[in-house]
Amino acid sequence: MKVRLDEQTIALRAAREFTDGSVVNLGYGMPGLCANYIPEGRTVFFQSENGMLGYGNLSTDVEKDYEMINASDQPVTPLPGMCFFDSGISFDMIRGGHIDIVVLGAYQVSEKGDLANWGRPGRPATGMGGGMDLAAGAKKVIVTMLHTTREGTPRVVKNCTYPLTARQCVGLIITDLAVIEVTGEGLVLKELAPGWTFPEVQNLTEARLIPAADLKEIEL
Amino acid sequence: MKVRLDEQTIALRAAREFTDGSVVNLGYGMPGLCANYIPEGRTVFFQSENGMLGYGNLSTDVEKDYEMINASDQPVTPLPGMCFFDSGISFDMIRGGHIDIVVLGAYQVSEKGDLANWGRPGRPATGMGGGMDLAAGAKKVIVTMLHTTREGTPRVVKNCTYPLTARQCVGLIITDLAVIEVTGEGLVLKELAPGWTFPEVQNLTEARLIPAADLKEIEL
Amino acid sequence: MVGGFGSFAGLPVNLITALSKQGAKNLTVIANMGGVGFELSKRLKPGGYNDLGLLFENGQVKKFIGSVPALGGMPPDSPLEKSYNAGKVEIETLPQGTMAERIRCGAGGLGGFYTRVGVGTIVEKGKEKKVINDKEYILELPLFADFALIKAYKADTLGNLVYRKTARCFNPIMATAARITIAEVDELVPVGQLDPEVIVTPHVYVHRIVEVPR
Amino acid sequence: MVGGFGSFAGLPVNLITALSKQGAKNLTVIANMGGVGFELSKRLKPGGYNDLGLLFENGQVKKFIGSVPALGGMPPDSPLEKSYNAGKVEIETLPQGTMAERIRCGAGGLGGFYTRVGVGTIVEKGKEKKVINDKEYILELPLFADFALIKAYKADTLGNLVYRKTARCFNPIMATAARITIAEVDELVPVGQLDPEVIVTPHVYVHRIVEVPR
Repeated sequence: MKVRLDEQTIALRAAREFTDGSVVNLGYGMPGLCANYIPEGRTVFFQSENGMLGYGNLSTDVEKDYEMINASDQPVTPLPGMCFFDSGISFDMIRGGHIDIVVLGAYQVSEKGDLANWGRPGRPATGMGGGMDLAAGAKKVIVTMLHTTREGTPRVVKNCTYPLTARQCVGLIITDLAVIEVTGEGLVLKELAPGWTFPEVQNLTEARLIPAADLKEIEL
Repeated sequence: MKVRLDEQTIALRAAREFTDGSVVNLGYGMPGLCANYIPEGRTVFFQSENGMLGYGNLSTDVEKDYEMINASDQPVTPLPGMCFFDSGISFDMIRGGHIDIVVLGAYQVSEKGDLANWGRPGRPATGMGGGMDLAAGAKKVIVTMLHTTREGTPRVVKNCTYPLTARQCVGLIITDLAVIEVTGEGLVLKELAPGWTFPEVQNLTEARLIPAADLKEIEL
Repeated sequence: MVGGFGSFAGLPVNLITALSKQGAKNLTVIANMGGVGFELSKRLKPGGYNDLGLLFENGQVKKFIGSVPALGGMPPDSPLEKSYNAGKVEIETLPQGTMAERIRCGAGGLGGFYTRVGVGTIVEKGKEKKVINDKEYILELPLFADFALIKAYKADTLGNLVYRKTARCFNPIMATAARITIAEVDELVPVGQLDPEVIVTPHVYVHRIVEVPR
Repeated sequence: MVGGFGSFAGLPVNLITALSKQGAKNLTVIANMGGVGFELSKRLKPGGYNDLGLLFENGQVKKFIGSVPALGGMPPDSPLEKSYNAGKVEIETLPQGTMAERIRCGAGGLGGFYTRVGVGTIVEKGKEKKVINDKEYILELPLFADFALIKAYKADTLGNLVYRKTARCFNPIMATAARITIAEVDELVPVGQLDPEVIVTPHVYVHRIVEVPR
């Protein structure tokens, strides 16, 4: 049976990339869910563009503190050792290379790792937020997104047609169908969703995929 | 009887320029003495380049706190409402135009208000410290210095021969002999030390002085 | 300039409301986000709150400069997005960190800076580029405002400010980059009550204080 | 980079002493002041203290970058000034605020900035100039170090730092602009003991901590 990963499962898979002690920034939307799936035994420090390092889960309190939010406007909980700073300092940290991993949503990723994640047709007033800064500054950019649009149009493309966030920045793409690594040789298909084959996923991908020698099913 | 003002008196005269509520930075050496001569009834906020706003007098405590010093390495006392910040923020404040008055020492001032206050023959290893930043950023630059060198060479000159701190920055020169305003028309002699005449002071000044209509003796 | 980051935290909601009543027009507003308007704000905070949407609804703004004029994850119903689609307001979009740095650049009396953020994207359009150490950079220029409306936690009567949690965000840097800075604070305290080590905004940057107890 | 400002406050005296014993040579040292050496330091603090003079006396430094290599108000007897006059060390002098901003520029991953400080002086020598809005500016480039030796007041075991009074000075900015930052602190405390609102240097910038109780 073919399975498409749901958003929670994509986030869970993405969170497995968080190494112990890493500093991680989670983008707007689906990436935010990763906060709940830190692999056991690992410490991860979440950084938020507005100006916070080391926060915990999304708040489940009845009385939430709306002055304690992540960059996606969600109230979060405090953790010992956390700290607050202004947004200027926050982006020094981001551009200065102190974010080990950023997880971002995307509309399109190209075979070279170009990222388009902020503008789409019909919504000319949306903006790039901190995406460009994060894509340019983070050591590793992980994209989580659905493999195709609702209409079945591939999002992993030869060249982005949506406005770019940054060129050649993406390292790993995690979708509802596959885990794809961006390499110098091209896009390497590393893992498949349960029940899916390489030709089936290639068929839903505009860019050419290279099957990894150890291509396997996504372990969850 | 001719009187040359001593350093304390020069500092006292300079401090009379501090308007109520002004933010003042005091340079290395003689300017530091101004802290003790704030005119009665006025509040002055002293800023120090290392990263402090609103400190008090030079410390006279037996046990001084050597982590509470002004930019001239002198321990100072705290005042209510003061604050500490890093040197980067301090120079944002300085370049950003938030220092109303800076009092600086000088080797030479030119008739256009050019300032030379950091390098002199035989001491190639001295540096400009924060002088250039202050001269460029403060709203008003007051220079306190002796009118001539020990050998009698004028320090108020046509053109500076010592390395410049900044061009056309000085507003007021206060020496042991005179108070001189730098104007678009040239150097206007406003006040004379007790017993001195305009020709006598002009004689010790390389640049041409314009006697003010209300030229008077320095009131102390 | 109007402080805050996105939603409620750090937004000077009472100053925004006051500005909407005061009625000044042809404003250029510099803020991270364009606001969502009272209705959509209920999705971000129960009960909702007044944000910049109020000023766009009133037609007080001719130009908006910010990194998130409208949220892609929200319906296209924010007052700014509707005004923009109706051709009533101009928008300049810029990366968030570049915005932060342009504000600091203006505050610090500098002429501009070079950044790699935005290279190869529409952000570089019309901007000077320069290669430094074999890397391409874009020249970005300072931002400085006539007025900054900001939100702080406590002020002393001199104007020293401290902030609370992520309500700090853009407020401290905007406070330093305006001719007149007006701070809305939860609590006004006597001079000497704020620890000199923890004051975030020194009083030289603050010109007016409005206390609005929670 | 070595923190501090001028004299004792904020100077990591124990790290400097340790570096003098460790013996690394051909160092480039970036610090606001070149130090006066133990003898002259007694004029600044009773009893004296070890400053950068130690490294110049040992011949460990090939280049010094700072705003006050030697103090004009002190006799020309500092170890740096003597080394320089003997042709043993190179000096690059720069305005203090420009130095601070070059460090922040390096820390913030920027390519450079334009400043008016130094226009018309020897500071502009060899540097690119540019006219922005009818004013002349100098292009200044980032500073970034392999190691930063800094002094803080307290650290938690994660590496979050707070400072004490004017011992803050150049330390927080230097802490952010090095590959490896080593902090000398008066007191090491458990995680959670430092108020999240008052931490000045977040732990991502701190790689080693040495506790030296006063």
